[in-house]
Amino acid sequence: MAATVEITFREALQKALYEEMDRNADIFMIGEDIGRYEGTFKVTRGFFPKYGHRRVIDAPITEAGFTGLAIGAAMAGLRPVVEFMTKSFSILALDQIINHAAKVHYMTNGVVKCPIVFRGPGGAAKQLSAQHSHSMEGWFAHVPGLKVVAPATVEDAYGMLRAAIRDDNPVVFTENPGLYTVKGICPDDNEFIVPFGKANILKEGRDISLIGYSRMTQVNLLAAELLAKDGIDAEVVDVRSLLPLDTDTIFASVRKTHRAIVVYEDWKFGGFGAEIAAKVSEACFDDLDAPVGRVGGLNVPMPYARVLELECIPDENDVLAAVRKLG
Amino acid sequence: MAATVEITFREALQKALYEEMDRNADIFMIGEDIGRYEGTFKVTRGFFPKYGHRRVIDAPITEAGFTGLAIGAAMAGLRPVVEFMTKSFSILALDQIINHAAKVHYMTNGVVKCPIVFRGPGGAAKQLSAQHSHSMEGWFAHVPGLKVVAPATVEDAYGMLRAAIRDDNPVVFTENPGLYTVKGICPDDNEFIVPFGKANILKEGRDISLIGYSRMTQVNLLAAELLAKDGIDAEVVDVRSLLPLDTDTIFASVRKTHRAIVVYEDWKFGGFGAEIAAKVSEACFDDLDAPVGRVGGLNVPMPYARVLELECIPDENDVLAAVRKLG
Amino acid sequence: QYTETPAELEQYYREMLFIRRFEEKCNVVYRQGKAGGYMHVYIGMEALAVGWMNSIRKGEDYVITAYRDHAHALLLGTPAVAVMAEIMGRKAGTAGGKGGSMHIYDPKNGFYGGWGIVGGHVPLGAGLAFAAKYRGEDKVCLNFMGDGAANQGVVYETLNMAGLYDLPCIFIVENNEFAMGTRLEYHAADPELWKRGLPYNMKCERLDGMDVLQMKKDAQRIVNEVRETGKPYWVEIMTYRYSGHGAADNDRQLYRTKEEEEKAWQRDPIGRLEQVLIERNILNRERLEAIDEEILEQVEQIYEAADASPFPDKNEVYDNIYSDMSPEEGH
Amino acid sequence: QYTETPAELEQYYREMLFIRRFEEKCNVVYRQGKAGGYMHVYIGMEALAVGWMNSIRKGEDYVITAYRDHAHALLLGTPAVAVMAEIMGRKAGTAGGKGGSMHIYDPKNGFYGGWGIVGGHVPLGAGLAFAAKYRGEDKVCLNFMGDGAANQGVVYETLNMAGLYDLPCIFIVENNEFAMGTRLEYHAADPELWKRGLPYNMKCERLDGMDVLQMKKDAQRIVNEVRETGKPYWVEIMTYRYSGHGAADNDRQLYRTKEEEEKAWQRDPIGRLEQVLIERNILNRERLEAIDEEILEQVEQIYEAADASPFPDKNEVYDNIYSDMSPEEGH
Ligand SMILES: Cc1ncc(C[n+]2csc(CCOP(=O)(O)OP(=O)(O)O)c2C)c(N)n1
Ligand SMILES: Cc1ncc(C[n+]2csc(CCOP(=O)(O)OP(=O)(O)O)c2C)c(N)n1
Ligand SMILES: [Mg+2]
Ligand SMILES: [Mg+2]
Repeated sequence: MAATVEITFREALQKALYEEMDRNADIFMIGEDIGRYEGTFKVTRGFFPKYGHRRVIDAPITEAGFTGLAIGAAMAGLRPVVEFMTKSFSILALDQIINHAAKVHYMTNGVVKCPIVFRGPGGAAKQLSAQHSHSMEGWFAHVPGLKVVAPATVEDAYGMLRAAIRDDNPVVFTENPGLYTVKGICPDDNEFIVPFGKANILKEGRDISLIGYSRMTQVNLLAAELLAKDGIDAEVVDVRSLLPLDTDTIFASVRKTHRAIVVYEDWKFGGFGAEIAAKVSEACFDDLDAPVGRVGGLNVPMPYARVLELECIPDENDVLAAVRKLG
Repeated sequence: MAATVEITFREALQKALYEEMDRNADIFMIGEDIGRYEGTFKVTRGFFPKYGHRRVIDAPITEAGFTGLAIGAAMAGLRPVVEFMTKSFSILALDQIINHAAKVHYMTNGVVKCPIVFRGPGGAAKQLSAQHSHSMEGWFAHVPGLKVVAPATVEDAYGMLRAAIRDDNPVVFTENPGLYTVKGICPDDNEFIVPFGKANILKEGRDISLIGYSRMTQVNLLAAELLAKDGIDAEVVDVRSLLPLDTDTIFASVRKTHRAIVVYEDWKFGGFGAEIAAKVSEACFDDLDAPVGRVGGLNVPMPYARVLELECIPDENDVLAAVRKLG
Repeated sequence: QYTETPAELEQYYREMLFIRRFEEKCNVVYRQGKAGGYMHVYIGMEALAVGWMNSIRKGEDYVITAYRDHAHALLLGTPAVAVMAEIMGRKAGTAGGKGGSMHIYDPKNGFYGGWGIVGGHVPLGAGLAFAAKYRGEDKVCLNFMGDGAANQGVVYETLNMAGLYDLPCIFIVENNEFAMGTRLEYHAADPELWKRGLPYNMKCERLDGMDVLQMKKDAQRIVNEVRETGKPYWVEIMTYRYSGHGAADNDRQLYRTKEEEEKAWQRDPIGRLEQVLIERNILNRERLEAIDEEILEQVEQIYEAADASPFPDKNEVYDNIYSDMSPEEGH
Repeated sequence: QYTETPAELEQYYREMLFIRRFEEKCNVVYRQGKAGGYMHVYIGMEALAVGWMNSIRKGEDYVITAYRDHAHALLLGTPAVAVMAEIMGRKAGTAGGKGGSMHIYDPKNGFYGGWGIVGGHVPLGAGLAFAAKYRGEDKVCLNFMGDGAANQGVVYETLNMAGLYDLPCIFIVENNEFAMGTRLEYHAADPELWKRGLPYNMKCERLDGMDVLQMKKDAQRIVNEVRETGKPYWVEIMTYRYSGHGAADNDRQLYRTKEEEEKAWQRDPIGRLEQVLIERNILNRERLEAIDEEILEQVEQIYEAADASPFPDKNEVYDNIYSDMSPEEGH
């Protein structure tokens, strides 16, 4: 039984990054303001002093350019960890990520590997308005050649970031800004890995499956507590890994509870929750006592005013409302 | 009863473009090789000689740049029609389309309008490989502020392109390259419009609803013919407009047939078909005699070899197989 | 022997000081939690915007910039209460509270924002200039960007088109020596950004943005030339950002020293103009202080008015996504 | 008194002629329907690739280009049968038929493709150079792009980083005067593309790409310097594309005249070298014709071998999307 530490989600990311950079000299970080400025969300605090500008690289504001540079370096065998100041800015680098990183292994029929991690805060922070609040993971999960993960807990942040860095394929790693300060127990084990493609039952329950990922899993845990008060025993399924997706665990949960709600922060219409809902509806057709519900973000460009912003982001009450709607 | 002409899908687009450019001097076209070279798919043949370089603009290979320029012109009240040589290249302009065109109306609380059309071939042509074969409509349909349409017939190409050009909002207009040479009857009426947000029943049927858009609707029509031979009476629902989406027509069809299959060319996993399937599964829960099936493109970067490429693109046999699977 | 009238000098002074006091108030408002998200002030850079906005036909010519946009809007005539209200997320704001500090817009005064994606608005500005040319109008577009933004590739795609199509667009790099926490030397291969327009068949210059009188002269000269020729122009303007990158940036020591900041303060454009006003016997210290009092009072009233205005109603969240429809509603 | 040995001259001749004949065969194969999609030949530009590939350490240095990539691969030592097989979509192709003409790769010979998004590979090339520097190796990267590609913004993002980080990367613009159907003058604000690297702290030159001997001299000089200094270099090379943009382009008359093409043929790099070979009494007409016969025969055999190789099996469609897993299968 390995030792553990109680740290924040942010510290778990830093712990994994430090341990991996110490372990493998081929790993370097690149991103905007990650070095001298320590990163806007301070995930890279302390790395520049320790590893210097050779391995912790302040990039000009050129998302496509520095992403492409990192991909080229990965093709040559290095292991870059790219930080997007926010995942919203990865939109400017999508051609590099989708047409180059995700496809080079296939286009070379397996000759060239592209071991690279694209990390950074994804989703709404607080009043950052329409251009800075995107959830990108659904788009990325649509692209063959990428792996896409979105941890919700400190332990997974630690174990999945390590898995991402050691993966020989491009991995999009999503950190919801609302999770950085979440505290939790983390194994103190520099070989601890949470493999991709395994969903995690964070709370067992009999009556309904609340299926989500990233911060929405925390929302689901909250909702489950509230539901318990009404005597509803909800099971919380943390998807964690969108691509590959662990349908076995998700289906098994629904076959047990006969009810499911998929919760995601992204715009509801055409979001990744639709894929999960469609799959569950199809695979669990005979097991469902009610239609699969979905709770997603409003289909609205994120507004600035807090009162409007809060309208857009799903919370535990929206989950409760959806549960009641199922009857 | 207005006169009609029998023309190809491509000619229908040209007809709408000519008539609208003649009608409104604020309309101009911009894109790569659309002028002197007449466009790679020749949709803009004849326009440069007629309207000159003022209204038919050959753009440098700078998708983000010329898209942004067109958006700025639209903000100033002009009505640009942007051609992407293939929609795959719109990936380089996504920041402009999503963060600027789609959001400016909301970010200005309605003060600034952005009347612009983004058109061009979307989906696989023939052996263009992994970087040139994207179906982008699912991604665009996820973005509030955009309208997204994908006609399947000559008449709709004509009526929906006109509707797109006259719309005061950004519209993504998808032309599957496989449709350009399809012939059909087209109203000869320069006020003919097919409004967005209305799905179209192209063939009535009692036994199952085949729901698709763009070229896959043609595939569904073929599949319906083959199914008829087996005594299965399929209804073909042409979605046409992804955003706004006409759920009334789709649900009504499924409530009648009690069976549904959603067909789309895009990568199956996380594609727009998932949204339709999730909606139908939820709204028609009590009406469905079988789970909603989905037929999509393989989750594979498009390979070059024809034998492999054909594997990836759904055809009528894949639809038949899915129908049989439903039982 | 001076080219400016006393009235002009006093106007520039009032404009710069008003922006300064207005934004100092913004910082207070932010610290009080009455504004949120990202808010970026122009403190130290006032002479730049004042020089340029006084060189165009306000309300006719096009102006566009990034998120550091309060000064541009205020100088173009956007009601200050509406700007403050937007920063505070109120219904009375320029965008009804939907945009916030980074997204101020006022098209009828020629101001097209107010954009958050670094570099992303630059092609839009070229498009505004394109529209002017398309319509045969003799408008120009002032297309402002930062030194960090000048690294975004779309800027060079835009310069090539501006040179290729002859667009009456003035690209203005507000070089305040920093891109957030990254110093110019660490983000630009060659810090002489004025050179970057040279390969695209346009005139290029580097100018001083800390002397409002010189700035105004240069700006007027360039605006007149571009209006005349209809050709683009690339300008790098040397200035300095006294504050942190944004109101949320409390880490200035990570990228510069107190000494550097103090030295920069000696170039303060407002102090510099005060010297001129006194030397030319146009305004003495008492008058200057009286004007400051007056402006501070004015800013207080603006704040009060903005603060008195209501927040948007929840149900407005769906308004104006489209001009003619609403999206699918609900969670 | 000549700097090249007769053997070298014959080698350059054979290399250029081989590429020419190989690609003429590609065109035939395409017309026969045995190749599909987009295929772009290098006919007219051979001297350029021959000059550069003979100036690097093959197999050690990095080379990357766009879709017009046959010549680069062949010169680096990629088996010609594998290249032809890839063009024909066969299992024996460099990518097992998954890439096609536009996506030839051969990393063990230093060739990193073979890319279809215009301009998209340019930052990758900088990344290859970055890896060399990171590891302390003295490799250089030849980063080829077209004149049209030189308008993509990501190129300037890359130049800035190359200048900022001191990357041993040579950016080579193959200026063949056309971007598909758009003439240089219609896509570049200033046709002197050699200037475009100037603002990024690197040396820039314009060179002649139709004289293989001069090309080789210039290439060797620049490669040596970059290997020495570890700094980037921007080079524009004047050449001409005799064929249509791609095998599917049958509309040359839309963008240029027969006369222009005939005039350009007078600069044919192969004909030019033939003159030299004859003048220097190295090879006479008979020998030249014999060599051509030999190469034509060789190309036929390459084609036969490629054509004899099987197509991929359907079930290979899922292979090598990931190094360690398969995607969800089926329609
Ligand atoms: C595409 C993009 N990347 C990164 C950011 C985050 N960001 C906002 S402002 C800024 C610095 C910009 O510096 P500069 O262009 O010099 O303008 P200044 O803030 O100095 O006025 C950065 C990196 C962003 N908003 N957009
Ligand atoms: C991003 C992108 N836009 C457009 C295209 C279509 N396209 C392919 S080649 C080409 C012309 C490129 O010309 P140039 O860079 O001069 O290279 P050349 O073909 O002359 O070698 C275009 C427009 C593309 N493949 N990628
Ligand atoms: Mg700056
Ligand atoms: Mg070219």
